[in-house]
Amino acid sequence: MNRFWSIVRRDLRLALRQGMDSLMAVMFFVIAVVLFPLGVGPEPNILARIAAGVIWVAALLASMLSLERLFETDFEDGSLELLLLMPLPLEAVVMAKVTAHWLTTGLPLIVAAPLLAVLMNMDGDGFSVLVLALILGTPSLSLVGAVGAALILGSGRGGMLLSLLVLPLFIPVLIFGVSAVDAAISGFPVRAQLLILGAFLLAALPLCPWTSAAALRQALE
Amino acid sequence: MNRFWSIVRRDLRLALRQGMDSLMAVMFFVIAVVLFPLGVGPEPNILARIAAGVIWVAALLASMLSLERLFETDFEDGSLELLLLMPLPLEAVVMAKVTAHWLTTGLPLIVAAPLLAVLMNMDGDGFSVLVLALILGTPSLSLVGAVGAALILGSGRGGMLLSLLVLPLFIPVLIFGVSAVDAAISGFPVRAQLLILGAFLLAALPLCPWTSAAALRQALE
Amino acid sequence: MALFSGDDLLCIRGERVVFAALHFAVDAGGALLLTGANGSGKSSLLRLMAGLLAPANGRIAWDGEDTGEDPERHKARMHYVGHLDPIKPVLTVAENLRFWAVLKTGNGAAAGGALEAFGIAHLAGVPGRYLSAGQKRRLNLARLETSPAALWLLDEPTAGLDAEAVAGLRNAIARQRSVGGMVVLSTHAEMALDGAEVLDLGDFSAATQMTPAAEETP
Amino acid sequence: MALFSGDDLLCIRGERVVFAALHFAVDAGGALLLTGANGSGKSSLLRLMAGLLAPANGRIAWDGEDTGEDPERHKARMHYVGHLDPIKPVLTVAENLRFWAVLKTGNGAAAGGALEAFGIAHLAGVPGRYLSAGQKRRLNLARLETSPAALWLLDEPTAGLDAEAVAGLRNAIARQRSVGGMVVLSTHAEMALDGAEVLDLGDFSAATQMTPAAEETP
Amino acid sequence: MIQKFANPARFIRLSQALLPWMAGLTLAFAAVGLYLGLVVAPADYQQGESVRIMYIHVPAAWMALFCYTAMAIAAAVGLIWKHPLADLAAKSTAPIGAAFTFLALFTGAMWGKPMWGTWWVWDARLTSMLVLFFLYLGYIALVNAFDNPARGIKASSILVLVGFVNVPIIKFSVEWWNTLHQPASVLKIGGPSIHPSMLWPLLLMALAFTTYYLWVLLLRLRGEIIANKIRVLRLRRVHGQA
Ligand code: HEM
Ligand SMILES: Nc1ncnc2c1ncn2[C@@H]1O[C@H](COP(=O)(O)OP(=O)(O)OP(=O)(O)O)[C@@H](O)[C@H]1O
Ligand SMILES: Nc1ncnc2c1ncn2[C@@H]1O[C@H](COP(=O)(O)OP(=O)(O)OP(=O)(O)O)[C@@H](O)[C@H]1O
Ligand SMILES: [Mg+2]
Ligand SMILES: [Mg+2]
Repeated sequence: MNRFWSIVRRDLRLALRQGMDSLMAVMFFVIAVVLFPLGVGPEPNILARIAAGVIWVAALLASMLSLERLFETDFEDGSLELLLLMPLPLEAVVMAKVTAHWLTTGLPLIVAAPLLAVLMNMDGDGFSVLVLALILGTPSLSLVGAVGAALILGSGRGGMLLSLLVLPLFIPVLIFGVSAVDAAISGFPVRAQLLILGAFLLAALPLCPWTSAAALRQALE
Repeated sequence: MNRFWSIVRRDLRLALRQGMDSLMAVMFFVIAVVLFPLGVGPEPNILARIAAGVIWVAALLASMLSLERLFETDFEDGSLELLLLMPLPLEAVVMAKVTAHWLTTGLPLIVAAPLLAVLMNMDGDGFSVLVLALILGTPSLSLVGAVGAALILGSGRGGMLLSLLVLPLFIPVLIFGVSAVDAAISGFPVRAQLLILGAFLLAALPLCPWTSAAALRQALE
Repeated sequence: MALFSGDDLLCIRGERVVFAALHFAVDAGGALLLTGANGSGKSSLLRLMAGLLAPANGRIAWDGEDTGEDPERHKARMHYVGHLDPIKPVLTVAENLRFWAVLKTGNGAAAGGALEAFGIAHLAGVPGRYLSAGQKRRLNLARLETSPAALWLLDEPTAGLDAEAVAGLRNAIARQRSVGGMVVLSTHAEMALDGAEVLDLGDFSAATQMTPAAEETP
Repeated sequence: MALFSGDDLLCIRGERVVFAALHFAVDAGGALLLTGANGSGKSSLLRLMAGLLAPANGRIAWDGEDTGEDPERHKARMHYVGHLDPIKPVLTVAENLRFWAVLKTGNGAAAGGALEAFGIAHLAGVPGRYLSAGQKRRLNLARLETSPAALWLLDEPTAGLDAEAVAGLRNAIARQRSVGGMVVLSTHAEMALDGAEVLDLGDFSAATQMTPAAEETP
Repeated sequence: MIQKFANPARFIRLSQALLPWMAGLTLAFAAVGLYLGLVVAPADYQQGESVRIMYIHVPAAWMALFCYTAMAIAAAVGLIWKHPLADLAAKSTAPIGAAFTFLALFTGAMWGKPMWGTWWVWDARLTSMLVLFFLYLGYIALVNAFDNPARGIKASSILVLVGFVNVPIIKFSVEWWNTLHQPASVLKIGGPSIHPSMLWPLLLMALAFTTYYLWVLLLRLRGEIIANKIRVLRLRRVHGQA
């Protein structure tokens, strides 16, 4: 456990020292959402209608982009092969890095979301469910994305390739995330959607670190 | 000129040999657009209403992402500092790399755009203007993006930082690009918007390579 | 019987046989020097020994037991120094070293003395990005001193080091061997280590040997 | 008067003075060997000479004229080999070399012979990704033979090379000097070059000199 | 048994014998199927002649799903038993599957224009088919992304398994999403009961598509094996080992 937390602490420290790394995902999130009123036009009812969808899509893209470097810098400077040779399971290393990643990007995203909901004119009833759904959904995005980040290591392609691999897998989270918010706005119950998001998370929690570790071992051959 | 084309040829060859590098930007473009119906819902009239905006925003994001590696691999393996030491102006090197980049990503994007317009249920009157606006707009995106790509070199941040620098600069292209399409659909003249897009391009053509070159010199200090 | 040994090893990289039918054996307190021309497979052999690569054929054993069987134990008794220096530019020298020490041993107490041993104690507070090529190498080598390990695997450890640092490394290796540790290292420079066995990878290159495995890989 | 010279050079990197009040001079056919401990500033000096870094003080001159005044001309008369090997994994060895030759001279005719000189002619059709560390270095050095240049700047050119390749490099340097070319190189290994001047960077390190710049940088 | 077929040389010989059969069967099934479908079968009273698109569209859609399953199985075999031929089979299937998926999408769109008055609607089945197409593209991109072909195959084998777990989840979520927003009434397709005069050509075309898949798969596998051999020989020569 000591080893696990020392990796989490290191990654947090790296994120904080490297200027505004953690802020950057949020800023991308904000800018991507703000592009829509500019592209689509300012009519409030249209914006309100598409608000939940746009916020979730932007969250997907922001997670995806920030995941790109999850293992890459460690791979390039030889840290990753050394981590593999340390006396703790590679799955734990992956879990530690995903934890740090979520703390530095997922969490700020959740904090910023209500603000963007206001910008997009979203109905007030959706706010709390939006935040809840993001709390359940973003860790799944980080976990699934970690698999993609491990698979592309060494290809030298980065974001482009990652998006192709990972975005289709994000679709269920997107759909249930949006539908929870839409249901809340229309006054329907949201329990089912939130439960499904939670179930995704529970399934991803053991499966994804295991798959990522397998992919990392491949990459270091 | 011989030197200029030899860089263009090399970059094209790299893109083609590296599997489907040039196709990847298009694929991201397509997937990003497809996420919107999934997020916003399938009603055809809503989709048609936001189609031009969504397509342009996705084109912005796709250019931005593909620009991330414009100089990076050359920076990392020492090619860039050697290019700086070759007997041709660094501005010409930048122009050559931007040309190759646009041929491998901007062009395929333009070809794919009408297809996405169909998926998004866009009114048929907008198609030809969408393509025209993209032809004028995407080279500007590549040029402006090159400045951002040069600025982020060595920061180890990649896409995240680039998007912050570059997306705000893309906004004028977005606004006039969308408004040209919207005008065409509503039956208004589109000359003014297209002229403005052309003017951006003419301004970016000398300014951006010069600025990028300055940024590259900084990065290599 | 030798403590650390490899039997009939076959290494395939990039769809090509790098070396075949290679044997090695190191005893407690022993040293093995890997030599050979560029591309002969020194780095590849060290990665096999570390468990980063799996041999296409043959086995690597510790005390008679296959190292692949209990990789966690093999990891715990080994220090590996590769071509790359795993140093974060934004962490200070001391923080960089401490991180690896904690991961290896569970606590990072010994980090200070290790910097001393490689002459970079005065850089302890300097961020990694300000280090020159040789200073990075020294910091990477300092990991060796943070915790005892029975086996050291060093890939061209002297690359980029100045004479003083090479002497420091030679001392460290002598200390390691005097307490019964083993050292395997690759080098192009002449490195006089008393009683070290030399393994020339050129002797096992596939040029001289045609194995069936090479023909069957699709 | 020396053909290539530096006067009273001050180099600041990472907000720290690396060396100060450094002078150097190389004549036609001459060689300058940069030595010094890790971090003493060998690479930094070579980058200054190439024009990749600007000196914080002092000037570098060619035939009495400041090299910064006409950088294009300075670039045309120089070959620089840095720490990194600019080799694309998907291009073949021949394509990699030809690209740089075309950029340097406008056409790439001489590429074949250059591979010969560094013993990698048989690798001409191999993609860069299959090369080992030393093979990459040889390919990088082969650029030197694709076109004549009055000045060679080599940063630890022997790193990772085996004995045969080092001999090839020494020959190339001798040829270059025999036609009146100059060579500046940094190295940790002993490299016997007849009549080479040695510049020990340790003599100019800021440890012995306290400049105001060092104190004022925050 | 597995070892027997793992030997590429033996596989080359075996496939040599199988190839003419596959080609012949494909042509025969397709000829009869097309004749029955385009000439003998009646036009639909509602859809008119455009119903004949079905004889391409439906088998293509079936094969799209079949190929992904085959890829997942081959990938699992390749990862678990390190079977080189299985790895190559997964790699060789991907472009064929992607082509079938594209064909299903394309013929579907061609059909949709006369039937629904639009090329595309965001219906659950259509959408999940589009996502499947992306999964294929992702696989192909990853397989080709690496300098080292072996690494590309291993990484993409993991990807296809992850994707395979996700396909049912995606399908289910898309269906849920779709029914939430829009009634399915517009998209009611035909009916479950189908007249034998239409069933026969459909089945024959499905058989033709299957044998076509096997035919092309064999061709591609042979190509891959030979390309690998050439690469190995060239490398060996180049490194002075021949
Ligand atoms: C791009 C648009 C379309 C796509 C992606 C698509 C996709 C599919 C798929 C995946 C299947 C196989 C489903 C299964 O066997 O479980 C299928 C079957 C079928 N499709 Fe389409 N389709 C499209 C358009 C159409 C249109 C416009 C029609 C006609 C109105 C149509 C009629 C059929 C029929 C009759 C079947 C067989 C139904 C069955 O086996 O139960 N499709 N399609
Ligand atoms: N990642 C890789 N993928 C494929 N082939 C590789 C890889 N790394 C090295 N090789 C090949 O394996 C062979 C052995 O390489 P290795 O790095 O082990 O040599 P080496 O003896 O360490 O050489 P050097 O002295 O140049 O460091 C080389 O011929 C090289 O082409
Ligand atoms: N990019 C950089 N930014 C800031 N400082 C740097 C940078 N690179 C090197 N330095 C610092 O400049 C000093 C000189 O570094 P340089 O790389 O020139 O040394 P060197 O003599 O080449 O050493 P080595 O033998 O280890 O290669 C070092 O103390 C180092 O800390
Ligand atoms: Mg090596
Ligand atoms: Mg140096």
